[in-house]
Amino acid sequence: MSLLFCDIEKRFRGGPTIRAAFETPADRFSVTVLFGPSGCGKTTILRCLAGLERPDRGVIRCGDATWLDTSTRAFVSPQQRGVGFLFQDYALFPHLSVGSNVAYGLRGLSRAERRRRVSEMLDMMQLSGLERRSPRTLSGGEQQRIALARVLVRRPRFLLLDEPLSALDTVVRESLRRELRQLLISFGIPCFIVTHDRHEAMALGDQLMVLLRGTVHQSGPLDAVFSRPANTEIARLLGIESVIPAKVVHADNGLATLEVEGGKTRLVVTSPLPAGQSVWLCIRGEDVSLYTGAGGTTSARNQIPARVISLEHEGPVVRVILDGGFHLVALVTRNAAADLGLQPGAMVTAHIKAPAIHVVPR
Amino acid sequence: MSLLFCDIEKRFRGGPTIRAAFETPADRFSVTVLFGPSGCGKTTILRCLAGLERPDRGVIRCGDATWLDTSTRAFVSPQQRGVGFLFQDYALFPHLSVGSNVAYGLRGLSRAERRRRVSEMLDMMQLSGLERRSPRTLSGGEQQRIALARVLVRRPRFLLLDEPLSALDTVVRESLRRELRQLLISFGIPCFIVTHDRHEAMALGDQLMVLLRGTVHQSGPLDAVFSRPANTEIARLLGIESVIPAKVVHADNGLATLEVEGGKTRLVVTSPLPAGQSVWLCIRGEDVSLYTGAGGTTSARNQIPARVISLEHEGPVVRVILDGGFHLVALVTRNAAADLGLQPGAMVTAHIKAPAIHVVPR
Amino acid sequence: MDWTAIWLTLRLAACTTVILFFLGLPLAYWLATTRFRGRFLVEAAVALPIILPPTVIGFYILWATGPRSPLGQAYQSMTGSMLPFSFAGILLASVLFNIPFAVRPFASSFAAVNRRLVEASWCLGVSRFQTFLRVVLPMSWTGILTGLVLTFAHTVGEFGVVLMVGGSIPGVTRTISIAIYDDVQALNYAAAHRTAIVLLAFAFVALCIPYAIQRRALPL
Amino acid sequence: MDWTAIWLTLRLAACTTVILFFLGLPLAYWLATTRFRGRFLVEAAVALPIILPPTVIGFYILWATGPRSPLGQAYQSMTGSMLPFSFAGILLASVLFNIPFAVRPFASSFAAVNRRLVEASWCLGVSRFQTFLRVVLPMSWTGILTGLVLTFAHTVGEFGVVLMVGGSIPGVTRTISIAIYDDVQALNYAAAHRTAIVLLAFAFVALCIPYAIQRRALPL
Amino acid sequence: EQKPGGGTAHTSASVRIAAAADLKFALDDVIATFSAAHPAINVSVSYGSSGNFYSQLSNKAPFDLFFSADIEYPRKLIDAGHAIPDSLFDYAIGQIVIWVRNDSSVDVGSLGAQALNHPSIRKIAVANPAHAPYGRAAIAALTSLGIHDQVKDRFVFGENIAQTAQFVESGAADIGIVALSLALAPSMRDKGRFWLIPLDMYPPLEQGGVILSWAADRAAARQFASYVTAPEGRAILKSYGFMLPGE
Ligand SMILES: Nc1ncnc2c1ncn2[C@@H]1O[C@H](COP(=O)(O)OP(=O)(O)OP(=O)(O)O)[C@@H](O)[C@H]1O
Ligand SMILES: Nc1ncnc2c1ncn2[C@@H]1O[C@H](COP(=O)(O)OP(=O)(O)OP(=O)(O)O)[C@@H](O)[C@H]1O
Ligand SMILES: [Mg+2]
Ligand SMILES: [Mg+2]
Repeated sequence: MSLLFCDIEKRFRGGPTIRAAFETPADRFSVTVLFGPSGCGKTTILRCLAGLERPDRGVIRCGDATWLDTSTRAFVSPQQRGVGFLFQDYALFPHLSVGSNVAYGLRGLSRAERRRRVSEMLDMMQLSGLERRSPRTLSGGEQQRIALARVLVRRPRFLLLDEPLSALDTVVRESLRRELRQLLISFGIPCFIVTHDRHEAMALGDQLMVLLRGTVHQSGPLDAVFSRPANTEIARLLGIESVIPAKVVHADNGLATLEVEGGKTRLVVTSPLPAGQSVWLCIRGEDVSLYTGAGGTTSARNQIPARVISLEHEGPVVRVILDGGFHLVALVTRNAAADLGLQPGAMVTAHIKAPAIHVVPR
Repeated sequence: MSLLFCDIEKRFRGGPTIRAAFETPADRFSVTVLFGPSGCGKTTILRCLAGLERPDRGVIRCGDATWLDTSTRAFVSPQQRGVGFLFQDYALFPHLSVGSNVAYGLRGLSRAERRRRVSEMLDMMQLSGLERRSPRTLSGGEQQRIALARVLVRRPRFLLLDEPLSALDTVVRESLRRELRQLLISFGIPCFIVTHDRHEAMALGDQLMVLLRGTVHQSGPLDAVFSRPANTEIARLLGIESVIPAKVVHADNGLATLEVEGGKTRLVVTSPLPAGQSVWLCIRGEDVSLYTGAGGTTSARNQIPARVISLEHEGPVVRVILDGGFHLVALVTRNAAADLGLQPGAMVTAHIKAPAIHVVPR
Repeated sequence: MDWTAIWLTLRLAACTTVILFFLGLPLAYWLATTRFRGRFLVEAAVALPIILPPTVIGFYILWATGPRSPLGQAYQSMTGSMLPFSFAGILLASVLFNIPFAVRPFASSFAAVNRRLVEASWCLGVSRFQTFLRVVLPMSWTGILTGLVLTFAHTVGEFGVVLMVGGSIPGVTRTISIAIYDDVQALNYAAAHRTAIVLLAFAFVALCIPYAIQRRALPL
Repeated sequence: MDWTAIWLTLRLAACTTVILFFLGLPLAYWLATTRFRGRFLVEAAVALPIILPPTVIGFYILWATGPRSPLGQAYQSMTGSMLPFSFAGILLASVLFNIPFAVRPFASSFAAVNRRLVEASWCLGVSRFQTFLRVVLPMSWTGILTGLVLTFAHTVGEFGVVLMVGGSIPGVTRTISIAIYDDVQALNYAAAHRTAIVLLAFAFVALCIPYAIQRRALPL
Repeated sequence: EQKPGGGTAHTSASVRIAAAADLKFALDDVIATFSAAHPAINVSVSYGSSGNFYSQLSNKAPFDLFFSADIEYPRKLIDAGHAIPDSLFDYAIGQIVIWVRNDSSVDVGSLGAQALNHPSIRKIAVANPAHAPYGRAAIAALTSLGIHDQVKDRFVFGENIAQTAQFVESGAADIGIVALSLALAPSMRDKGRFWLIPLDMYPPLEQGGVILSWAADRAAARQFASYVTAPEGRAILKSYGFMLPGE
C-alpha cells in the first residue's frame, strides 16, 4: 500500500507556527477533510503539500518519492508533484476560453489527443458547449466545474481542494455539495478538502482532521471524530450544542451516573470513569428528542422534564432552548415543533439516549 | 406613520437593470431581508438607499424628506441621510484604534460627551477593554460588533446591513446570527439586511423581499413568502425541495385532488384551482414526515408509500430521497433516521399535510 | 564644494516639494476618483514633462513668463519684479516640470485606498473633504512619501529647465546641477566629479527610502 | 522639417524600445517576484536615471565608453569601431537612461497579476518560464504597453545624454531634440517652434494611448 | 525704462556680467585685478553659451554687461532695443588651434593641418558651425587649407567650444579644433599639444560686448568694459591666448 506521509512545521514571521503530522493512503479514493476555524492553518498545509509553500522543517513522502526533506534540502517542485490544486476562487485564466483553460496543463500530447481528452472531460462534467466561452461569463458553479476539469484532465495523483464551495452562494452551494462528492468518487483519487463548514465536512468527507491554532488536534474517521470529540473546544467547533459541567457520582461496569453541577439532575452515560471525576458532558442538539404528555416506554435512559425558554427558527429546523436544571438545546423539525405545540413556557420531556452523551474528563 | 418609500431603477452599462419599488415603516423596528442569488442586485439597492449609488430613474422618500427624485434632480448626500451602513467586510479604518473607529462619526460634541457615548456603546456591545486595540488584531465577530457600534453610536434613522455575517466562519456565523437579532431589537430602528442564505433570512428577518435578476419578485411577511412562494423559481430559491408537475382532476370547495404526471399517485391540496389545470406542486423537505409500519390515525391527508433511494447526511439532519411514484425529498433528524431504521431500499410511508403543499399554476 | 549652490538647490527642492504637495494632492485625488471620460487626456498632459526635452520646456517657460508675455506682464505689475532669472521663476519652472513625479505616485496610492472605507466614512456623516483628510491621506502616506522624495530628488538633479529659465546666477538660480555643468564647461573636471558623486550618493539614498518602506513593487 | 533627424530619432526610439522590451521584462519580473531583502537597492538603482541630470549621466557614459576605458577598448577590439559618436553609442546611452521608464511600469503590472493564477499554472505542471509566457505576459499587456510607449516617447524627447555622447552628427547622432536645440542656439526660432510643436503633439498622442486603454488610472 | 531683475539687491556699485564660456579663465583673472583696483564695485559673472544668453537677454535677463563670443549677438540685441546702441565694443579676437592629447601618435606640431588627415584619426571634434562661431571659423580654415572635403566625414560636433574641447580631452575624439584660450587653460595645458592655425586662414573671430539697456549702474558697467579694453585688461586677455582688436 502506497502512503502519503507528512510531518511538517511552517513558521510565519509575526504569525503562528503551523504543524501537521499525518499519513493517508495515496493510491485509493478517500476524502480527508481539514476542518478548523479561520486562520488555523488549513490553507497553509494544503499549500505545503502542493509545493507552493516551503515548510521550515519536516518531511513529505508520497509512496517512494520524497517530495520534501528539510534535513537533506530535498524539494520537489509543484510542477513535478502531479498534484491537482483547486483554489478557493478557482483561479481560472481570464484571458483564455473555457476550452483553453481545461487544455492548459496538457503538454506533450498530439493536438487531436488533447482535444479528445478535453471534450471527454467537459462531457463528463456536463460542460460541453461552453468550450468557446470566457470564464468570466459563467456562473460560480460552472466555474468550479471548469477548474475541477482543468485539474482532473491531467489525472493527478492527489486532489487538494481549498474551500471548494465557499465562493458560491448558499443555494448553489447546497446543491453542489452533493454533486461534488459524487464526482470525486467517480474519479477515485485521494482528496484533501479544506472547509470551515461542518455541514460541508459531513457531506464531503471520510476522514476528518480538526485544526486549531496551527496544530492538528484530532483526526480519524469522520463519524468517530464527530461522535467523540477529544475536548470541549473541538466539541463546540463540531457543533455540540450543550456542554454541561458534571461529576461522576456512581460508576458501574461502563455505565456512569453523573450529577449536573449546581442542580439535582442525574444523568446516565456510557463511560468507564470512576466516581468523583469531574467531567464535561457534550450533548448534540439533534440527539435530544422532545415529548409532551405522558412518556411511553422508550429506550432512552435519560428523561428530563424541562421548560421551553425560547425557540429559534433555522431553516428546516427549530432550535429549542430548554431549562431542565441546566441549559439544554434541542433541534427539532418545524412540523415536529408545531405538532408538539412548542411555545416559550411550555413543559416538555427531553429524551437523551445514554450513548449519545459524550463525556470529556476535566 | 412615517414611511420609507422607494421606487428606483438603476442601469449598469453592460450589466443588468435593477428595479425596486417598496414601502416600509420608517419609525419603528422591523427587519426587511433582501434575499436573492448572487448578482441579483441586493447590494445595489442598499447602496441606492444609502446614497452611495445614484439611480437612473426614480424616487426615494423618507418621511417628509425627499432623498432622491430624478425628475427634479433632487439628491441628498449620504452624509445628510443619517443612515447607518454596515459593509460586508466591515470597512473598519485600519489606521485607527477601536475607540477612534467608534468615535469617528461623532462630530460637534464635546470631548467628554463623545468619550461617554463611545464607552457606553462599547459596553453595550461587550467590547469594553478593546478601545486601544487595532481592528486588525481582532476576530471577525469582534470586528463586526465594532462596525455595528460605529454605526449605531450615531443613532441612525435606518440601518442597512450588507451580508453582515458572510465574512465570518460558519461556527462564529451561527452563534452571531442569534446575537445580532437581539441587538437589532434592542436598538429598535428599522433595518434592511442583505443575505443569500435562507437560514440567515429566517433567523433575522420579519419582512422578506425576494430579488431575481434585478427585480423584486415577491415581498411580504417572512412566513407568508416562505410558505407561499409566488413561483417555482422562488420556491426553489427558498429551499422547497420537491417541485412536482401535476394536474387538477377534481376541485371541491377549496380542496383539490391532483394527479401527479406520469404516475398514478393522487394528492389532496388546499387550492381553489379548477379541474384540468396544470400545476407545479412545491413540497418542502421538512413538511414530509416518515413512518414505518402501520400508520395510526393522523391529520395528514396524503399518505404515500415510498421506497428510500438514498440518504445524505447534512449536519443535524438527514436528507432522504424517496421514490413514491415521483421524486420526493424528506428532511429528518439523525436520530429519527436511526429510529426508523432508514436504509436505501427500505419502505416507508410519507405523510404530507394538505396545507403544506403549495400549488403554482403553470 | 559650492555651498551656495547646494544651499540654493536644497531651498528650491524644498519649496518645489511643498508646493507640489499642496497642488498635487487635489489633482491626484481628482484623477483617482473622477468618472470623467476625458480623464486620460488630463493624465497624458500630466505625464508630458517626463517626455519633452527639458530645454524645450525651459525655452517655452522662458517665453511664457518673459516680460513680453501676458503672464510675465501681469506678474510684473503685481510684484514689480520679473519671473525669469529669479528664484520664483525657477521655482515655477521646477514645479511645472515635476508635476508627474509627484502626481503619479500620489494618484496611484489614492486609487489603492479601498473605496469601501471612503464610502463608510461618508455614511458616517463625514464630508468628502474631511474624509480625504482623515481616511485617504493617512492610508496612502507611503505613496505620498514616494512622490515627495521623487520630486525633491528630481529637483536636485534637474538641469535643463532651470538653466534656461534661471540663467545660472550664483545664489539666485545657479543650482547644483548647473554648477556641475558649469564646471564641466570650464573643463574643471575634478570639481565636477566631486559634486556629481555627492549628487549620486544623495539621489541613491533618497530613492532607497520609499522603496525600503514600501514592501510591494511600486507603480511609477 | 529635418527629415533626417526625424528618421534617425524614430530608429533610435524603436531600437531602444525593442532592447528594453527584452532586457526590461526579465529584470522587472525579478523585481516583482523576488523575496530578496535587498531588492529596494536594485529598485533605487533602476530609478536613478530619473533623478540624475542627463548631462551628468552623459558625461560619465562618455568616459566609460571612450577608447581609453576597458569597455570602450573591448568594444573596439570586437567591432573595430568606437562607441561614442556612433549610433551604437547613443543607443547604449539611451537604453541605460530609459531603464526606469520601461522597468517600473513592467514591474508594477507584473506585481498586479494575481499570484494565484501563477501558482495554478505551476500546479498544472507548467514551468516557471512557460507560466511567464502563457499567463503573466498576456495578463499584463497594458502595463507593458505603457512601459514601451513611455520608453519610445521619452527617447524621442531625450536630449542631454545624447548630446553628451553623440556629437550631433547629422544622420548618425543628431536626433530631433538636438535639432531643436541647435536651431534655438542658432536663433532659428521659427524652425525650432515648428519642430517642437510636432514633438509635443507626438508625445501627447503617444501618452494618450496607454491611458485611454487602461480604464482604471494606471495601477491607480 | 523698466526695472527688471530678480531678488538681487541693487547696490549702486554692482556689475552683473553674462560671458561666453571661452572667457572663463581670462575673465576671472581680469575681474580679480579689477576688483583689487575698484573695491567699491562688486562684479559677478555667469558663463554660458552665447546663443542661450541671447534668448535670455531677449527676455530681459538681469545682466548689465554681455561679453559674447560673437559680435553678431550684441549687434542683434542693439537692433532689438535691448542694449545701449553706443556701448558696443570689441574686446578680443579668438584664435583656433588643432589639438591632440599627449598620448596621441600624431605629431601635430610638424604635420600642421595635415594631422587631420593622419590615418590614425577617426573622429575630429569641431564646434557646431550652425551656431558656434569657433565652429564656423574651423570650417572656414579647413576649407581654405583645402582639406575640408577630405576630413568632413570624420567630424563630431560639440555644442560649444568647451564641449568640443572635452571631446578631445577625454580621448573620445582623436583630434579637435579648439580655442587657443582653452588649449592654454590650466586643465588642458599639460595634457596635449597643439598647432596654431594661422589667422589668415579664417575670418576674424570678433568677440564683442555690449551694455544692456536695463543696466542699473551704467557708469560701473562702462567702467568695467573700458577696463577690459584698456591695457591692463588686454594684457591679461593676451596671456590667455586672445588676439586683441587692432593688433
Ligand atoms: N504569507 C504569509 N505570511 C504571514 N502569515 C501568513 C501567511 N500566510 C498565512 N499566514 C498566517 O498563517 C495563519 C494560517 O493561515 P491559513 O491561510 O493557512 O489559514 P486558514 O486555516 O486557511 O484560514 P481561512 O479559513 O481563513 O482560509 C494565519 O494566521 C495567517 O495570518
Ligand atoms: N459598478 C458596477 N458596474 C457595472 N456593473 C455592476 C456594478 N455594480 C454591480 N454591477 C452588476 O450589477 C449586478 C448586481 O450587483 P449587486 O452587487 O447589487 O449584486 P448582489 O445581489 O449584491 O450580489 P452578491 O450576492 O454577489 O453580493 C451584478 O450583475 C453586477 O455585476
Ligand atoms: Mg484558507
Ligand atoms: Mg452584494
